[in-house]
Amino acid sequence: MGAEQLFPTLVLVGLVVATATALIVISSLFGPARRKSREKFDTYECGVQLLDSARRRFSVKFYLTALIFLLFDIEAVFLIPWAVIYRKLGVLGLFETFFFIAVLGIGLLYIYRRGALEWD
Amino acid sequence: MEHLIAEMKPLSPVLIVFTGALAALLAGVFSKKENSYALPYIGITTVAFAFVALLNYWGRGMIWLLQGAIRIDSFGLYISAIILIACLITFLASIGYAKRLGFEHGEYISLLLFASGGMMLLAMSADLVTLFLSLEIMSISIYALAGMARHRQKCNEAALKYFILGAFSTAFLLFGIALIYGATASTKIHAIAQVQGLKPLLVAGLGMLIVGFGFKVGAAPFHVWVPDAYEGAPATVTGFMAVAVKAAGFAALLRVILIAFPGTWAEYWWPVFWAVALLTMFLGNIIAVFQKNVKRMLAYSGIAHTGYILIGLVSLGIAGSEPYIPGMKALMNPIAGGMLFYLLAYTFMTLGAFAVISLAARDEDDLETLDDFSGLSQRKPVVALAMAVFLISMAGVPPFGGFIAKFYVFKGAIDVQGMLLASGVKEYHALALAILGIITSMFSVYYYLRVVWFMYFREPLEDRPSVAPSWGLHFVIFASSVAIVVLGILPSGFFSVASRGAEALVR
Amino acid sequence: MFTVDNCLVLSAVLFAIGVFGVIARRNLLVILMSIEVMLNAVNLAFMSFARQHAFEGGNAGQIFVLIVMAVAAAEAAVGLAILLAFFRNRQTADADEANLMKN
Amino acid sequence: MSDVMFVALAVVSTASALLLVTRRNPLYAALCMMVLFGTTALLFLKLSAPFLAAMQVLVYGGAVLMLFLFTIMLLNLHPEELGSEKGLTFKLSAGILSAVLAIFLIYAVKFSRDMTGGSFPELPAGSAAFGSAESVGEGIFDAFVLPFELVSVLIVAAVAGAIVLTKKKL
Repeated sequence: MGAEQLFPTLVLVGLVVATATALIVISSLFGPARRKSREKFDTYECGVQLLDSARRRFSVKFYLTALIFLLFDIEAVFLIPWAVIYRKLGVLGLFETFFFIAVLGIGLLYIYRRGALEWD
Repeated sequence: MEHLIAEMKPLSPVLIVFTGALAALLAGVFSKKENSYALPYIGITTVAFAFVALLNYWGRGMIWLLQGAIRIDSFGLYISAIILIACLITFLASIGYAKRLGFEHGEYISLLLFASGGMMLLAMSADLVTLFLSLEIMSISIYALAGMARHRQKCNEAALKYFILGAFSTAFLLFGIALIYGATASTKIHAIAQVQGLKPLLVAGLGMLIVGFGFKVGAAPFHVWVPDAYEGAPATVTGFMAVAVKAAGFAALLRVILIAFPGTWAEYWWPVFWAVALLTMFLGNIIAVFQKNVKRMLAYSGIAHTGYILIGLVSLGIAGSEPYIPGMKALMNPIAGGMLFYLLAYTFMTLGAFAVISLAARDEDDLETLDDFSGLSQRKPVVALAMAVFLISMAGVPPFGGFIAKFYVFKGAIDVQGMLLASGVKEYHALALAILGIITSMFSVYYYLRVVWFMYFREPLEDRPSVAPSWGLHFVIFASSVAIVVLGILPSGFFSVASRGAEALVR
Repeated sequence: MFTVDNCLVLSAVLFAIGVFGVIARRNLLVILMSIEVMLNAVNLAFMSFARQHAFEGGNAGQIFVLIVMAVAAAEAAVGLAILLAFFRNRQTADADEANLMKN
Repeated sequence: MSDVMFVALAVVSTASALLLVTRRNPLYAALCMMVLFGTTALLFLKLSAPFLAAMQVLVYGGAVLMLFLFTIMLLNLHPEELGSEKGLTFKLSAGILSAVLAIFLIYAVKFSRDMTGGSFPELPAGSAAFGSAESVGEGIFDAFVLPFELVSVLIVAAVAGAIVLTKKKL
């Protein structure tokens, strides 16, 4: 499958981008003129006061979750080539893949016991 | 399936190490906290088993595995043995140390084993894909290990600097591999040698490869990460980093350079290494003179040692580029053997010295400033004596292993020079490098002996409470100093083993 | 235009831009991203060579690309972890603040 | 058509890489990185490797970019906390250095025209496709079994290292 066969998709993407851009441009050209006031840029335009800044440091737990996602992401990437030809590979391929998953499974077990899956 | 198992059998040392790493990881999270003192013993057992499996394949010739991805030969086994020894010494030395710095957990043991397994594979791989991947297993584990004592700012910094420059150099190495693959349509190291002709792509690839490996072994001008990473990392990790990473890096460098770019190719790479070796020796030795911190001083001296080992590579290159001179080829094996002997002697000296450094001076810090060392002979006479042995050996003073190692390396260069002159080639590069190497090692005597002087002729300072070292640390210091003495007095047996190891690369 | 050497030139240019980012910037996050740019450039070079050698040497090039992706992900994970540990103790993401060991 | 597309992709990827290394705010740099990874995926498509293009999006766009964005959010630096930048002379010399590197590499490529010149070889239509998941899988499970297994070891080592460095309570 070459890029040329994806030309229709490219046309579609182009159309979508063009439509979106056109809508924004047209509405800003013909819409009512916007007044630039401080309220307009507030988080809540209706006037509710902010309790705190949105710029707060997130907990490192998010990072640990992302890390676990990484584990499975790489697993998926390397299992796809196996999955499309597993019939041809037979038992040997199954064996090799089993080892691959087993090692990553030990990694998951480690993460679980370390408590990185618990939120508090 | 039997076929695959049979193929994997010669790889058992590496597989044992990786299995041990996974076991330590699980043992760390499944055991109670008060039992964590037992974790280093998992590592020690693993290394012992791997060593037995390794000896099983010594002297069995070359074994090709997995369609040429791995070549188990005497060279790979020799380097693997050095790495396992380094790993074992590190485990023993960290028995009390890890608890004091607060990283007595399964991950520490596990990452050390992962790194060792990666290094062993690196020394055995005959395919650039395997080589790169095992290099990365090693590097990523060591990045994390360098930052192990995560509450210490210096340790964070060490890991950060090591990581940024390490990843940077990996990218260079990778681009080099890409260019070599592009020029030869193969990633097999032995197939690359078959490609005839000088191709700009191949030259550029070789250049990038040298940059990448230069970073890993800490050769100037790619040494900038070494001082900070060595000083900031915990002392046991520093010792492991200094010895094992260097041995594995040299193994990969030697294998790629000598097998993929042999013969007349050497004309292109030896001048590069000549300049690198010279710069490395001078920078390392001269900057080391001005260091007040012994750990940092040892980092610069480690750079200098890289320079001495590179002398061997330059001699090999000069010898290889003049293959028509009779007798030149016969010189190559002793030179490579000398390099391997140097790596062995360096292992014991450096790990021993870092084991001494890991004795506490103050609560959490290592024994690292010169003041910490003053009067050590009164406080701990045996330790001070061992440290003196390590330092004098590093300075290359007889009768210790370091002297013999330097002797073999310099002798190789001078032999090559003699052979060149005997056949009428009037070029003095090898001789110049040997003489400059000897001159720079004169500088090194000063800064090594200064520490000895502090230990023996200074009064101990107040308020330096010392922690009683563990039995493991005592054992390491004792065994390393004995090994250094034995290497210095009876080198011939070890040298013949090292030459056997070098046979796989140059006959 | 769409030739092997032009693909390689593009990859070389991207690599050099990554090198510039690592050397010239002080923000650690940007430095790590620049390293990713370098690895990305290497992947492009591998892919061009793999396409050029489509009929020889097996599929080593494409597999190398896949492996570099895995390595890049692993490197990013450890690198960012080191950065977080550094930040926790220092409250900065400035590379030049890492200077405790300067003499 | 093919050439136009290539030039467009080359321009976009170079521009996004340049923007990446010059943005002060890491969040904008991460967005530039997303564009760069996307164009690289499209280049992979043009190089007849749809499988790797998909994996590029999955790994870089999924895992790596997300890790970076999470870290940026974790640190959440105020503009005044971004730290200072290096001086102009330093940047200029870094620029010259990397330009020299680029010229060296381009020189090596252009002087190997016997190997790299010309267009890519035609791929036979219909047969076992060059860049398909099948062909990559056949490569992995033939000569590259060991690297395949090693990837799992690498990922576990990386995860262990990352957790030990970041987790608050061990």
